[in-house]
Order: sequence, then C-alpha cells, then structure tokens
Amino acid sequence: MNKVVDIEKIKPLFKNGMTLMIGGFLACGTPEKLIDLLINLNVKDLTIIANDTSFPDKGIGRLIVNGQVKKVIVSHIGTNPETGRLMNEGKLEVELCPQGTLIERIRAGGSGLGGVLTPTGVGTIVEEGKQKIVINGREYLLELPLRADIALIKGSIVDEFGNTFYRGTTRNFNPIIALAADTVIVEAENIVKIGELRPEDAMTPGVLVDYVIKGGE
Amino acid sequence: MNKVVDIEKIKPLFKNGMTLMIGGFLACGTPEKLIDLLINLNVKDLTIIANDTSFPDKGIGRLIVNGQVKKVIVSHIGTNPETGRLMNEGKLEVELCPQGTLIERIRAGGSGLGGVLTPTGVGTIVEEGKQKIVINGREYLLELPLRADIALIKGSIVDEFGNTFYRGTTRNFNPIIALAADTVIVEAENIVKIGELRPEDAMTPGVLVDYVIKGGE
Amino acid sequence: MIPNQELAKEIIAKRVAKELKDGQLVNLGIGLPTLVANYVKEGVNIIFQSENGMVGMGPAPEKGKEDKDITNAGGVPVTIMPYGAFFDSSMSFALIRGGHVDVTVLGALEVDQEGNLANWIIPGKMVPGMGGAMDLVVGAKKVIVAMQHTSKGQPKILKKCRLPLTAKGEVNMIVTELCVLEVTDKGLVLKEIYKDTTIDEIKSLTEADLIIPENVKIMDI
Amino acid sequence: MIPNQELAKEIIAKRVAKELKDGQLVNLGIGLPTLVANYVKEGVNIIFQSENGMVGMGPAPEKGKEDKDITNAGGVPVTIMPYGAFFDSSMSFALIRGGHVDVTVLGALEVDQEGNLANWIIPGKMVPGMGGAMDLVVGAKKVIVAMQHTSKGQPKILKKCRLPLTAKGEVNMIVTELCVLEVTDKGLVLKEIYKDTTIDEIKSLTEADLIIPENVKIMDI
Repeated sequence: MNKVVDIEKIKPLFKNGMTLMIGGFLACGTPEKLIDLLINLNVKDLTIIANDTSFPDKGIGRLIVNGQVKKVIVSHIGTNPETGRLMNEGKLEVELCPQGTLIERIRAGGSGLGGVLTPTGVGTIVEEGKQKIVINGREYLLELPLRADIALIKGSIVDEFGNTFYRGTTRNFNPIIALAADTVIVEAENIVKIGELRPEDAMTPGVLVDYVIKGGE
Repeated sequence: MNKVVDIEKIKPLFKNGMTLMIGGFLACGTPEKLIDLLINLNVKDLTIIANDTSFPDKGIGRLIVNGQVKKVIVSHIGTNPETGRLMNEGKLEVELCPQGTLIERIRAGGSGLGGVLTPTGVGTIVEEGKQKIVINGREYLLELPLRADIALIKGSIVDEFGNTFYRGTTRNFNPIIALAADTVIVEAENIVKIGELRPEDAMTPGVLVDYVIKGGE
Repeated sequence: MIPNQELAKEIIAKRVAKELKDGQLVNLGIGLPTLVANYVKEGVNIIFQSENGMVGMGPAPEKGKEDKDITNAGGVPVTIMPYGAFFDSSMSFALIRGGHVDVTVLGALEVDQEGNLANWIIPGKMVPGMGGAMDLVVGAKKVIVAMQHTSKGQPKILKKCRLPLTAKGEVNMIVTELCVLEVTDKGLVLKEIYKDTTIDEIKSLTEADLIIPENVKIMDI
Repeated sequence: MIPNQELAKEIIAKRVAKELKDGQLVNLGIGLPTLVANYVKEGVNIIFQSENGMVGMGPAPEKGKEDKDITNAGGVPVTIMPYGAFFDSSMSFALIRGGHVDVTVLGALEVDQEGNLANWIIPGKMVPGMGGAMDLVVGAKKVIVAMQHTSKGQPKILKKCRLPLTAKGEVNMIVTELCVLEVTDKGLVLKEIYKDTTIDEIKSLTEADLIIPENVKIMDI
C-alpha cells in the first residue's frame, strides 16, 4: 500500500508529446520538484493543461521558458511574458478557456461526464465552434471534457497510500486534475504514515494516486 | 456574523407546497430536529429532493408516513414501504433518478450550469423525454438542474458563521444541496465559535448558510 | 442444482472473490455481493468503496462499537480502514462514473446474452429505485453479476431481458452457483462449471444461448 | 477631468465601497478594484472571495509573516479571516457561476451602453487571457465596472464595444472618477457626478449615449 518512491523511479513515465495536467494557481500549489524533473529530462512538445503559465521563473513558467511546451490550455497567460512572445512567434499554441469552464471540463473528464452546459462565454469569441443549447430560454455553451496522460499534484500532507491534504489556497486545481489523468503523481511537502491523516482530510483519496514523491518544504 | 438562532425563529420560513432538499443517506446525516419541526408545523404538499426516503421511523421517512409529501425526487425508495404504498395509491408522486445523476443535477442547479451530459441511464427508461447528445461517438443524456426553496442540512461541527464540517459518511448530499437552495439551514450537532474550525475544514463555507440551529447529539 | 441456498451463496461469493486483484477499488452491492468481502485471500488488498461516500470501507464494527456517522450504502454501521477517505456524493460518483472503480459486483433480477442487466424494478410490483446501480454498471471498469442461477426454478439468464434495464450491454461476467459466464461480442461463453453440475443441467436452467468452448474448467473455489 | 491619477483611483474606490452592503460576498478584480477594500466603512462586514479558492480573504500580511500557502488570485500572499474557508477551484466557480457572489468589481478596457464589457484581450497586442473574469461577470448578482473614465483622453464608455467581449449585457453599474452610471434596458443613466466636473464634460468624454434624469446627484464619497 506504500506508494512513496524515489524520483528516479518515475523518470520513465515521461515522454515527448505527452499531455500533462499540473496543479497550482500562479505557482501556489505547483509541484516544483516535479517541474525540476521535467526540465532535467528535457521532455519536449508537451501539452499542458493548467490554470495559468505562472511567472517565468516559477512552476509551469519554467517549462515555457525552457521551450518544452507545444500547447497550453489555460485561463491566463498575462503573468508570463514569455508565453505571449512564443505565441506571437507561432512557437506555442495557446488555447484560452474561462477558469470556471476549464475546471468543469477537467472535472467532466475525470468523472465520466460527456460535457457540461455553461452560460460563461455566450456572446463572446469563446463560443466559436461550440454547440449552443437553450435551456429554459437561456443560452448555454456545451463544453467538452479534458483528460491528460499524467497529472502532477502538490500536496501539503500526504500519507504513504497517497491520501492528500491541501493547505490554504494550494488546493485550487489539484484535487480535480487528480481525477482526470491516467497516472497521478503527488509531490508531498510532508509525508506521513498511513492512518495519520483523518479520513475527512483526504481531499484527494489515495485510491486516485499512483506515486508519491518527497518534495521540498 | 452570528447565524445561530432559536428554532422558533425559522418557523415562518416553511410554507405548504415548498420544495425542500434534505441531506442524508438512509438517515445518516439527516437533520432530525428539523424533521421534527416540519412534523410539528405540519406543512403539507412538500416536494422533497433527497437521496432516498429513508426508513418509516427515521428522517425523511417520517414526513412520508405523516402524509406531508406530494412528490419526491430520489434515487431509492426501497427501504420505506410506505413510500411505495402511497405511490401505488396515487397519493405520492415519485421521480426516480440515478444517484450520480441526481447529485449532478443538484450541483448544476447550485453552480449555474444549464445541465450535464451523463452516460448513465442510456438505453433504459431513464432516458424517456430527455435529449440525447452524441459526443465522440458515445450517447449521453442531457440532465437538467434542480433547485429548492430551502435546504436542510446536518453538520457535525458548525461555527457561528455557518462553516460546516461533516464527520464520516454524514457528508453525502449535504454540501451539494447547500449550493442549490434559496435558503440554507444547518442543524449543528456541535456549535463552535468563529475561528475554532480550520478554514480547510469548512466543507460548506459559512457564506452559503443562512441559519444555524442546535440539534441533538 | 444446488438446493442449499447458503451453499449456493457461498460458492458465488467465493468465486467472485477470486476475480478481485490486489490493489483494486471495488464496490459490492447490497445482499449477496456483500459476502464477497469475506472470501478475499489474505495478502490480497482490496479497497472497498461505498457509494454513500467512502473508500477503504472496513468490516462491521464490534457490537457496541458502532459509530452512527460511519455507515454503508445500506445504512448499516461499518468501519473505515486507516488508508480510507470520506467524501461527498458528487465525489463518490465522480469516482464511479469516471472509471476509477475497477470492479462492481451486483445482484440481478435478469441478465441477458447481450450483457444487459435488470435489477431495479418490477413494474407494478417492486419499485425500490436504482440507487447508485445505474452509475456503477455504466462507470465501473468491470461489471460482475453475482446471483443464483434461477429464481423459483425459472431462468434469470435470458436471451433478452424483459424487465426495464439498469444498463445496456455493460455486464462483463456472470457468476452463479453453477457456472461462470463471460459476456463477449458473440454472446455468453461458458468458462467454468461447478463440480456438482453438468453442462446439460446448466443449459436446461438457462434461457440464453451459451457458447460452449472445448475446455470448460471446473470452478476452482 | 481629474488629472491626478491617484486621486481618480481613490474617488472610484471610495464610491464603489459605498455600494457594498453588510454581509455581502464580494469579489474584487486585480488592480484598481482591489483598492475598494480599503474604503469599506467600519461596521460593514464584507466577505471577500478570491477565485483561486477562498472566502473571507483578509488584508495583506505583515512583512515577514507571509504564508506561501495563502495567496490571492494575483499570486500575492494574503491572510484569511477567522470566518473564512478554503476550497478547490470547482467549488470556487460553483460559488461564482451559481450566483452566490453578490457583487463583482472589475476593471475594463471598454464598456458600452448595452452593458457589454471588454477587459481581457487586445488582439495582436495584449492577450492576458480571461482568467475568472468571464465567469464572474456572468455569475455575480451585481457587476460593477470600476475604471478611469478615459484612457489617454479617449472614451472607454462606448456605444458598442470594439474589442472582443468578456460578457454580453451583464454590467449593472459603471463607476469612474467623474460619474456613476446605471445600465438599464433603455441605456446608460447618469446617476451621480463628481463635484469637480459637469454633465457637459462627462458627455464630451463619453462616446455612449447618456440618459440624463432631472436630478443628477453629486457623488457622495
């Protein structure tokens, strides 16, 4: 039941061209040690699904600056000028998605829903190419699920089985992306023994987690 | 900021013909003191949205037995023979909904979604009258949102502002129905002062709660 | 036939238990499927889900040690293992419908050779409701029907279900006290039979067409 | 005109603060809207939401007391009030899109007389992305645009937005350093003007048609 592994063990999981979901909101709640690993491995042509592209020197931002990313699906790129520059040069594809829609699409992908209807984006360019459905006289956009090959998660307290507690605002996208990827890796700030976390505190149930690695504090 | 009130205070909120959502799963996590109140007030023609109709002598089951309910939208009535009897006699309308679909419909109602697409129920009588949408070659049912006038919730530890922690399996429908009603009343097993609950433990944020009443233990 | 009901149930539960692999997340339906938990081999760690909001469900508590806040989907007090987690119903069904549950084991009123299942309603007679069954059957990676082969002598394994369906074409395996059937694109394949029955007896108690391979094994329980 | 930028921002923030009522759940956008929190009157309890996952957001921490795990939607360390709660992004946007946020205050690049708002992209020039703005504008019960009246002397309150929209017809109120406008079915109604400006000046700095009622009040801040 112990999923704690040395970071060497998970190296073979990463391949060029993969789709990754990465937790965090402007780097708060982003697994920096796993980002280090990706930079080390120098895997290329990644598609990254996350809230934002962070800052150039933090979290996902570092992967952008290092030229490892082919496409991002995010709600915001304004804090990382490098994302905008690469986009304008045609070197990075950027799909912008309203934040509430993005998290619902990930949740749908992780929970077997075929899509959700949201009023967000109606009457804007976000609706381009999407099916519109009228419910009780109001227009909604049909937004489709997102999934990834691997989800990279940052947990504050994680037990050896993978049960994960998130402190403060580090939670953000983390528990939702844990549902929507084929493989789930948690970077733990603190690792505790099985039984030391209350079952109510397992915001991500360990059953969703494949690997736990020890991160920095 | 103190929402704790005497149960007398909330009596005027209840009217005949209202739609109520009530937390609990076979009475685990059901606010029994609020059920007592409804029986006392003898409000009639209620529509109740909940997981089940419990047992005849517990929770929602008591409202059924007491003849106060016009319609239920639930996933299961098998544990309360009185529900089946009243249904067969044409005295109670029963809308059965798969459990996962029911909770998604409530979540949609509480979170501004126009509907969700689920594969559950395709090819069964559950699909009758519903729009079918094909996504990537798979059929889904478009399920529509549910809302209520009042949600009745049972919390294990509740602070005076209404932040609510649910112990064990009492959580079930409670945090979701707290999103989907115009008025939210929490019956607290234990009431604590503001600041005594960790912000991470507020599974229902107090901002969603209108009234807190002291329940039994 | 196995006239002894208790023995029949034990055979079914034992055989289903052998299908469960170390580390799998499993949901057992109420009734007969619940017995499966008693026969999981030492050393095989199965994580049980209860759709009311828990993974890592443990055995029944000792008498007098029941916790009113920890119940299973039947409303009965249970325990939670140290690696378990509690959550709300929307998370519970995200796990179920999202394909995170490896195996679901359910009873059936009827099951047919196309993998259709009926287990939630007998119109005009018994209307318990589907509860979480429809989501479980659609969402779980593997769906095992665990039931006695017949009901009052009448076949329950049919060419085509007559009762309203729980789900269409989602059943993967049927385990009865007489045999193990695999649902394939071509129909029901007889994989194993119980030591005290014969292929002919099974055929006589089954309405569905059966594909009988050359080597049908004796059920190993 | 109020050439002093700092004064202009202060006027706007003070006036918006007066719109907030005791007990309301409010989301303040990054930049100018953030200043509103500084001017809420003593005794008026406003609960601030931060869309990255918190209600009950408190003021900036003292220097040296920053907690890396408690940040706002700008990624900057903040604090949480004792009545606050943390949650994930799906819950955060359930609150936002579900109508649980009473007021959202946002800046704008352009706003028009139909209540349309543009604040997330200048094609080919600035593409920050919409972040949570589209959901906030669609979901909040009341949408207040808080912005300086003009940009480099050019009107930002237009007959029709030219930039890609953030949302269609969702703005309820516009507060600038010169005036308060209410968005109605008939168009923009001039409700209040700042003491050092005139209706004519406002008209000259506004492209949109303005409905001028008989009694336009002086902005009380």
